[in-house]
Amino acid sequence: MEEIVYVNAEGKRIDGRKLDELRPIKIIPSVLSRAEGSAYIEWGQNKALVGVFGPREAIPQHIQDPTKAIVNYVYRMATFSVPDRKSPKPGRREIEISKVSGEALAKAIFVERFPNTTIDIYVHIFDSNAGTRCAALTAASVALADAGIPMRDLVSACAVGRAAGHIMLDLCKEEEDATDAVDMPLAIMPRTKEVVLLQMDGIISKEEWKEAFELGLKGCQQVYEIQKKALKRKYEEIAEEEAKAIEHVDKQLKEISENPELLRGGNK
Amino acid sequence: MEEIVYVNAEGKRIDGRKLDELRPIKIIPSVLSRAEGSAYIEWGQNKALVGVFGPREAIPQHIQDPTKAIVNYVYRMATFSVPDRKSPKPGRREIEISKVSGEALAKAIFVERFPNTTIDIYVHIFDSNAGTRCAALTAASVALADAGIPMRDLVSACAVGRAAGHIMLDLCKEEEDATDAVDMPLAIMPRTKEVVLLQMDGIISKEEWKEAFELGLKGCQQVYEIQKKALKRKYEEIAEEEAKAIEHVDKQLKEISENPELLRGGNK
Amino acid sequence: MEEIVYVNAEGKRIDGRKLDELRPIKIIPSVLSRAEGSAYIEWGQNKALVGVFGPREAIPQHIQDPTKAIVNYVYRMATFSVPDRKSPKPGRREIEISKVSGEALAKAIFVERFPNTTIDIYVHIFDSNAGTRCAALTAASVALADAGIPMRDLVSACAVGRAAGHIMLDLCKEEEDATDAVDMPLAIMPRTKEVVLLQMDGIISKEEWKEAFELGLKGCQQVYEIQKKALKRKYEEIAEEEAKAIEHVDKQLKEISENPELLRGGNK
Amino acid sequence: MRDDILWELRSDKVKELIKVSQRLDGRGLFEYRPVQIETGFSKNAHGSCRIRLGETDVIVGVKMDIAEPYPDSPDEGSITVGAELMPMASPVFEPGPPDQNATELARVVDRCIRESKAIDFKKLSIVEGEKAWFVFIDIYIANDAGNLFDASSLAALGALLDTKIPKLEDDKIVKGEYSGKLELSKKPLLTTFAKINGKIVVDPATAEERAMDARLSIGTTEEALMSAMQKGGTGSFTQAEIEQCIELAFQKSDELRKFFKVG
Amino acid sequence: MRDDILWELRSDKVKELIKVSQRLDGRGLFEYRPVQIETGFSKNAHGSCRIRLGETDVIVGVKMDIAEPYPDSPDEGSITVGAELMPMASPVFEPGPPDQNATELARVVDRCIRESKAIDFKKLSIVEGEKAWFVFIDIYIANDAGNLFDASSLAALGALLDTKIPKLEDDKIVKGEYSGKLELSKKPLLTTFAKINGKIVVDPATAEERAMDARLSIGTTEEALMSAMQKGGTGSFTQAEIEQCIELAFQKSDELRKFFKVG
Amino acid sequence: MRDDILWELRSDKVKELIKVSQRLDGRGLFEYRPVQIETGFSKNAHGSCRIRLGETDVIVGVKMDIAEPYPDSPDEGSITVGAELMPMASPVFEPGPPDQNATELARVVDRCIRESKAIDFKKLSIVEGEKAWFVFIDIYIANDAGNLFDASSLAALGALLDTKIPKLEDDKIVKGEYSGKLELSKKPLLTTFAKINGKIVVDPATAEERAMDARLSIGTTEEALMSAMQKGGTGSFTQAEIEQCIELAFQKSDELRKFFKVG
Repeated sequence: MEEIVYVNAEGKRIDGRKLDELRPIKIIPSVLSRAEGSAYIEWGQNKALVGVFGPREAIPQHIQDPTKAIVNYVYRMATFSVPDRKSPKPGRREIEISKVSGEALAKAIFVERFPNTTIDIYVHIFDSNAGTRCAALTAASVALADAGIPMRDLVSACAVGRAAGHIMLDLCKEEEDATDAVDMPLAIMPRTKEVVLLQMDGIISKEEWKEAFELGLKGCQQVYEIQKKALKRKYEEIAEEEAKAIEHVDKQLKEISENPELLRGGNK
Repeated sequence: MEEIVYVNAEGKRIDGRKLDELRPIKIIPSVLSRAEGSAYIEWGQNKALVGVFGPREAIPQHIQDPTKAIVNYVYRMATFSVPDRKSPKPGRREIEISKVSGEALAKAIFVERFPNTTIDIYVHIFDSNAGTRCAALTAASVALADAGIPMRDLVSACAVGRAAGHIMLDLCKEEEDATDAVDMPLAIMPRTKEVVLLQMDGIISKEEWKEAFELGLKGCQQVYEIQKKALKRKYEEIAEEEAKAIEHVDKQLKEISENPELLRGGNK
Repeated sequence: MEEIVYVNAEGKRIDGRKLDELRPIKIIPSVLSRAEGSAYIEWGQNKALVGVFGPREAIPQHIQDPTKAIVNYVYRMATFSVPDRKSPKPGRREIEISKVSGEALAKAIFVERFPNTTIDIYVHIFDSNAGTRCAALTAASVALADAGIPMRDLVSACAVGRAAGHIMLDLCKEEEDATDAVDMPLAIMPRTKEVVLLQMDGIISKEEWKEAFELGLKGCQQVYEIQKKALKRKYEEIAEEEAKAIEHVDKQLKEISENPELLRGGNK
Repeated sequence: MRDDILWELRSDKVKELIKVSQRLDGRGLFEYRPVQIETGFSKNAHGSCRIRLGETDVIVGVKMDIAEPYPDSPDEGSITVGAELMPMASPVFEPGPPDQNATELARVVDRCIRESKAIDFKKLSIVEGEKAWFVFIDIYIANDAGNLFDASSLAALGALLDTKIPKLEDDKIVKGEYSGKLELSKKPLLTTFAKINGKIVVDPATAEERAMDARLSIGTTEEALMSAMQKGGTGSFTQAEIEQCIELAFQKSDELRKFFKVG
Repeated sequence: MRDDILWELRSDKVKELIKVSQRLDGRGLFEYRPVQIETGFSKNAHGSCRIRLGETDVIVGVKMDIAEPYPDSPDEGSITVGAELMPMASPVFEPGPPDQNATELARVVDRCIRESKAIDFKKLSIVEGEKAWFVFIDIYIANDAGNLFDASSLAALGALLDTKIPKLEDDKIVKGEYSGKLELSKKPLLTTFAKINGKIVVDPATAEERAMDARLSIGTTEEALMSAMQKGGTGSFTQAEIEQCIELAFQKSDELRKFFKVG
Repeated sequence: MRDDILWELRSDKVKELIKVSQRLDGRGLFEYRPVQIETGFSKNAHGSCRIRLGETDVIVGVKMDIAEPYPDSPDEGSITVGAELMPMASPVFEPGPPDQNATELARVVDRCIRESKAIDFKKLSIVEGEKAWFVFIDIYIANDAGNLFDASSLAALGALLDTKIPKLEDDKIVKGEYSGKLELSKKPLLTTFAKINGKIVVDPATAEERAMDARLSIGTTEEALMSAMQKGGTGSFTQAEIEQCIELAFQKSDELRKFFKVG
């Protein structure tokens, strides 16, 4: 195998990014009409869809929690989303990611307001290149907002790690495969910087860890801005539509006031 | 491989049948004592048993339909019923056949009379040689009648298709394996000729399809006669038994009227 | 393969035992704090843990029996408890043993006193060398007593069989693998000698069977004594602890009676 | 539900009658219900048999297949028995994978045949350590009117006696051609007893199974040897009762064996 | 629940409108909803396509893999179609293995493609009797706004037209390199009709599916041949209705086919 | 149910006490419960260990098996960790396949060992691209009195230190004979913290787990390196808290490591 240059003389990574640079991220809320909230995310090559339902009655009854809503997060990957075809059955990795992601969101949602219910968050990855759990969690948080579920804050996620001795943000697959790779998925509630998701694998010293962690926090803040922009855009669109609707009504009212017979005709 | 003559000079097929001829069919209702209705069918080499239960309360409650009975049709094949040993687990083919067969029968049953219930129809194939879904559906309809479940009409099924350019009724396995084979399972309610099951695979023109379809309708009508005969035979047997019972009572009454002391003795 | 001497000139078996001798058995009740009753058993190389829960409400409701408690016995083997790694999924052997063992205990438990409940007995084998079902059943019976579940009698189990023409008690793996091996797991309620578990495989005459059966009964009686000793030891420990507690209270009472101001101080 | 109450009443009647050594259907205590045997039931099977034992209806099919021998017996094939309590067979059976009852049934039938050594597993070897015949015996219960153990054991024996070994070419199966019959050196059969109110009966029907405390199945061969025993149910047996059952098992199985002509 | 009542009301409205040959969304009876096609949706797939049919949203990915051919066709590869009704797609879908509906969907799409012979299975052979290409076509329903059959069939066709065959070296896949495109000799597509109150409409939306008595899907090719038919639902069709649907299927599928440029 | 209320009360007490930096069982905030280690628990295992951490009882067994290496690492073996929360271990565990909690437990123990590189996967290779050792590490929870992560990690390490490699002859395992010990170059261990009412404690017992907001497990080696981290629970941690946990993890794991003599 020929040697890979993870960071070149100009400080650029394999895909041309700087060490503290995220891959391009695109988030679109409200993409699925049957779900109560939804979002689509592209994060580098990663592509995911999220659909949210609830709070709705938890069934069967014996799983209900009388003190709060259950956050049911289901992370799954399409068979063709990885280099080798994945079995359609959920694997152990998918089960673990579902658990820790659900726990991360549960901190942000006002679950105590919806006893005996379940909030179902279904996530599907359609293309992948490292960092899917962070992309999914980021999109899920936007989908929850889209569903109008009350939250303390958004949850913003991104991975940070090490390749070839360099601490870097948002590793791509080739970087994750470096022999000394460390991968640390991280998610926070950006307003308070509370850490709601933290996993790490790879061998690392305390000092390097701290460097990585702090870079990760910065990454999450950038993700937060992108999430807010996506939601804002959506609200503006809604506002625009509403404005148009109001304009339309105004116009009709004006017509009526100018031609009162129209109204009378309608009343007959 | 040597060439197969699908239709010979005399217009006879591999197994000696004419193009519009069904294989021999034998139906026996009421063969299982624990089921509420049942039937056994032999259709060529195909052998199937059907057991019917219900209408009975649908469990668990949340599957109940307050407007009608659920028709639950379960088609399964024995491991040894096919040339290679089949896995005991139900395959996708069995699941699909169960769905379309249940839908076909639901049209014939007065399901709206039995809200919140399930009508369970269990079908098992013990030997097979093409056409098992039609044999099973035909037998299931007789088993439903045997269970006394009110129906608009029987459902009569048979397959029709093409092999080696010939449109023919009720294909056997070798005919189904012809390179140009078309197979079209069909089921109707014979009194109205309404089509309640229709599937087709193979590549066919509109004109050939029409020819096949009309031959299929004729086949279903023949199947209908066989079903009615089987049920009639059963009712005659029951009637015969009843007649015997009446005769026995008459005889006893006569004895009593001739020997009134018998009655007095019994009253003491 | 070199020939194995199953019984040597001095009448000793492969592992030095006599024909009617059990392997060493050690039973410790009350080993698991979260279970309502428990026991640990070592029987030769066999090692098993048993945890008991109940009587507790049977869930879902439709499995409840209004006339008695359901005895739910779950026998399982650890993946590493056998020479080749066992699949973590329960096999057919484990399912069958669970059934017959649960039926054996159901006879001993006063199940009719606990309608609509389930008594769950979970058994796990961590090391094995023939005879695990008997070891497990023996330990389960002690765990039930530990849980305070009322029983007609303990259930005492041991296997008996034949190897190389000799009827012998409590076969080890090598003996079970003899070409003429017969294995007969047996469990009784020792006070009445009622047989509550009996299985047998291997080919045997009536006469040899009788010899084996009677030897088995003797083995079960020995197991009974070991079970009783284990429970007695436990009750003595409890009694000892209670004695200490009483002594402590007595001491305190004495102090109080000698220094009444202590009590008044407490009342203020 | 109504069905359930009916069986409850019948079961009470069974317990009444047994006190005066009578059975609900008028049989003697040690009398089997009528047996009907139909071999060659399925042409796609390599051997098959349908048995009616009274109203109990069981279909068994055999498929021979080639697989790698187990590492600890490289020169042997084997048998595999499966059983399915089909939902048509009783209002209480449900679709799905085999439950405890089906598993027990399959395993007891398996042991009765396997341990009798009626089939010489060494004769099933094709290439040592590589290929051997495995005999898949699948039991389908179509109607459960009681005593599935004996009915299944009869049908399994019938199917095995009907079994043809597929022809091999280059150690591969030639479909539809056969090289001979599967050899059975003896006819192992189960005989099942129910203990009802302290009395022993053979071949229990449904109402009797509901009334019984315990069940005992004994596998025997024509050489007066036993190959399997299985106690079932939540009741118990005394030594004397078991010894009585053993005596009867030899007698009754010899009677049943006559249904199968000498192989 | 509220969702359910809304759909109930919409479905009632559908039945009302159809009496005067009108549809809830103003479409003509034989008019499809707008179609949006995005091929190459997933780079990890060997071929992929996302289809929006109105609000119905379906993603199909194809993976080519090497496996041993079936014994009865040693010189052929094959296709395998799977479908998942993802729980995000509808409030009523639940996570878990494919149910009856997903199984039917996958199998009908499979037959439409397979029987059209658009893919020559013999060309998928690599080494006779040893290795052949198997084409895994996996359908994911992301939003169910009705007519999953046609949306899935469109997405499957789009994904197949996008499919590249991985490069082989010593009969093993070289990751990330391709030796060419998968050949498709024709463009099989399903056209699905709903019968509502005795009237036929094409491309039923959700409210129409709730209102319909029966469904008929017809697989066609550009050569005016049919490759598959599937009736669904608890209603029935008359011969005349079926013949009408066949005529329309040829017309409508030709329109849909124009979305895909000549391969 | 009664059990549930008791734990509820204990959990309330835990939250009370922690305000004054006290624990229910009198331990210091950063004090482990007593550890008992029994290696060689199962002779049929290639390595095994039973750990009692307070009343928490965990048994781990190791089996070495030969399999084909993964295509992307043809000269390496690997490890596989499984975990079962046995129903005897707690009134709330149910029989069945591993749930989310068991899956997380197994995967975190796996990463702690794997990423530490304590086992050199290349040394597990037997024939490149064909055969390598796979180390199956199976965790059984017999009694759950809290902190399953650390107890499982201790038991897994104990079992691995006890593991013998089966002898090979012609690349096949010779049963019951061994060619040496499995090499472990370091002793990776998890240290788990609970955050209760804003305070951090180590080695949480059951009542503390019920009272905690969040959990943090840190895998460390004796070289003051971390190999794994996992946050659990629906609460959160601040950076300062995490840094405190890291410091403590190095200290506490060094103490625990002393239970295992130098390999």
